[in-house]
Amino acid sequence: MANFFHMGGYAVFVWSAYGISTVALVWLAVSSLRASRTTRKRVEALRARRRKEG
Amino acid sequence: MSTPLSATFRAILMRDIRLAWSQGGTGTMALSFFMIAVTLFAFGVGPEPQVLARIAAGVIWVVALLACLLSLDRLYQADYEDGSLDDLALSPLGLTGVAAAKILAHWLATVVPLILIAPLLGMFMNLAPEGYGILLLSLLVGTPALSLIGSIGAALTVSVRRGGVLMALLVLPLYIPTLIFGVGAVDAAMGMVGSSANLALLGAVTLVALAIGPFASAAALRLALE
Amino acid sequence: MHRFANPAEFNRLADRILPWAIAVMAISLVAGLYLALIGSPPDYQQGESVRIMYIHVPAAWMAMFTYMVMAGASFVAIVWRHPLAELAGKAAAPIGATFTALALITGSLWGKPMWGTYWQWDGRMTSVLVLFFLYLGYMAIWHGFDDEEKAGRAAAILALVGVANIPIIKFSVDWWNTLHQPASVFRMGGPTIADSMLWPLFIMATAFQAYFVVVFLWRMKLEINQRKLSVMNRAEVYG
Amino acid sequence: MDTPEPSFDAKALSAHGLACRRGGRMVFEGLDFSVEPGALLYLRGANGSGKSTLLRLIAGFVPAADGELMYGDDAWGTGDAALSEAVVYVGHDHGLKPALTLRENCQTYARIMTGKSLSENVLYDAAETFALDRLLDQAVRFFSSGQRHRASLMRFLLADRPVWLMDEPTVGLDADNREKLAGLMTRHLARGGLILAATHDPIGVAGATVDVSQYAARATVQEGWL
Repeated sequence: MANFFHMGGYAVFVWSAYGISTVALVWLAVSSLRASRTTRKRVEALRARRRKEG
Repeated sequence: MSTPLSATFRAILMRDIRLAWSQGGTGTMALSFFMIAVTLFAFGVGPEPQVLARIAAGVIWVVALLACLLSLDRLYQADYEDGSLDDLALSPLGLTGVAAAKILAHWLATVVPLILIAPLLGMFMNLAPEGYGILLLSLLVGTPALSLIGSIGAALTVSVRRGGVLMALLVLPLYIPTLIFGVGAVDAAMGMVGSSANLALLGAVTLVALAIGPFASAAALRLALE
Repeated sequence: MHRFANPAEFNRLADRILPWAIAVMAISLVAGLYLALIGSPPDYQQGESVRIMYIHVPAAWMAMFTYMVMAGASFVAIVWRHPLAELAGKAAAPIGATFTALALITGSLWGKPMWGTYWQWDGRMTSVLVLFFLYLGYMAIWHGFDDEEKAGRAAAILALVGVANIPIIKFSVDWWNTLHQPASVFRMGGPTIADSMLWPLFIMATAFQAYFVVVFLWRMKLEINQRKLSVMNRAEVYG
Repeated sequence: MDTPEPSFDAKALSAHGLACRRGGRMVFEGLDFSVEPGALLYLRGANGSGKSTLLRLIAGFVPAADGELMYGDDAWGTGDAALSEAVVYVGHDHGLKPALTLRENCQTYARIMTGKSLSENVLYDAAETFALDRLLDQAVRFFSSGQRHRASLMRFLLADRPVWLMDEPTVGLDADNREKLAGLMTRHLARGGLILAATHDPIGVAGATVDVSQYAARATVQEGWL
């Protein structure tokens, strides 16, 4: 297992490449999903209020 | 009814050329920026002739490009703010023709003076003697694309507050081919290699810009009129 | 085409596609990572660092693919004045920009062991850098206008002008690169890619593609909801 | 005052079910009106009800979301050129270049709109109508806003076109100039021209009225987006 992480001496480059990519893509996915949910809730809340007043 | 179209085109052309050189016009501003910015490179890089000669063509082309960009910011904004854009939209020429006239006026009034003064700056930068002719030629062939593409950026940001910075971000990436082939032509000529390939490509980029520029600018101006 | 004009219709379609896309993404990601990190052999010249290629190349592909999606959406937005097509451009741009940034980062991390520098004005990397600026410009113009519909049409015009210029920029950068850059012996990805390397590349590309579909649909829902919110607020104001 | 000008062979301008979206909301919908040659239509309505938007729609600056505008039998041109033969639009902005004199501004406007320069007496009469004849050779940047507004009204006299679109023309005019404007409009109607004026101020010229706020859109937004 050790040499798996060692990556033949290129560990820093390989793992930082994979690491940065994972962080970026996960963050983008999570923020997009969360934002789509929060905006949906706000739309429903506003819609409910308009129906009550309407 | 065709005569009024050319008359209208000329009228817009003459108006913009006169305004570019009237008080507060962009003509003098672009020229002075061009000179000052090039000398800044000498201060930054140092007066060592060999170094300056090596980067002369690149510096002159980049600064000419930036001077062109700076002067395009007000190309449509001035007319948008004082309401004459509405009148221009109602001219027989139509917005595409108006955009073409204003782009040509900008090139003649603001960019050609830069080209005429480029040899003087070549001297400052210790440009090799055989570089002057090709520098002028490459600027002549390439800079119309700067006005044409820059016009699209100016039209897109005409109703945008502080649109100048945004316009630079939109337009500068599109200036890269003109810059590469322009400087390439000068380097090729000075390297005693034929510069005709670079000049041909430079001309091709300008022709593409000619096809896109007025049309896309008119579409963007229609947005601002709404 | 107008069947999707109604956002509710689009949401229903998205909800049908999402589970499948997520499944494909998960499976291909697991398989792809396994092959990329363990299943494939190291390169005879680059050793283990070639594994970075399995992220760098798919990211570069997705960077270009996403801009094409934006250009296609912009064309539809302008020709048919389709509100959802405008939003599709806005939803796709951040994903494309992220892929472009990752292509640049992984490319420089991959180049460092080989060329000794993090940035080598290599033709392809430079083109990706310019593409990144085009993304920045596109995303910036959206925030330039108070009226979103105007912002949408301006962004659509910009995307079309951009896509028309991409081949010219690509050509000029390659031309510039060959002039100043001695043909680099080391080509990105080696002279020929062995089969054992093609599979991880292909599967990782599929994973990235599926990822794009998933996040794009989420962002479309987000943009549609945001447009609804601003519309309702404006309805409040104007009554 | 001068030789009777030839009458326009203008046609009726009529709208059927006209609707317009602007700034992300439906400003008005189902709007119908008809203006016969020689008639004046006042556009009344609260601020923001869409008076100005309707004028800009007729001028071709804003696309109609629904309905149609007819000029005689054929559809009113929303393209660039068609409107340029028929419409003079004077809005809130004066459309003058501060760096140029009033004479230069007027000559430029006339050449752009009609392709021909103005004869001296036409220009002088137009300036005299609004007591600006002494200022013909003054740069507009020295003008007061009232003078600039009166100068912008001169455009109706500089391009001989049948359809006049006026947006709050009497703002800042004193009694004498309002009378002059009324006389101008009456003469234009007598020649068979059409006028649409968005104003609350009874200029003293007989004309039908349409209250744009009655056509306010019920659902200001497409169904799907609520």
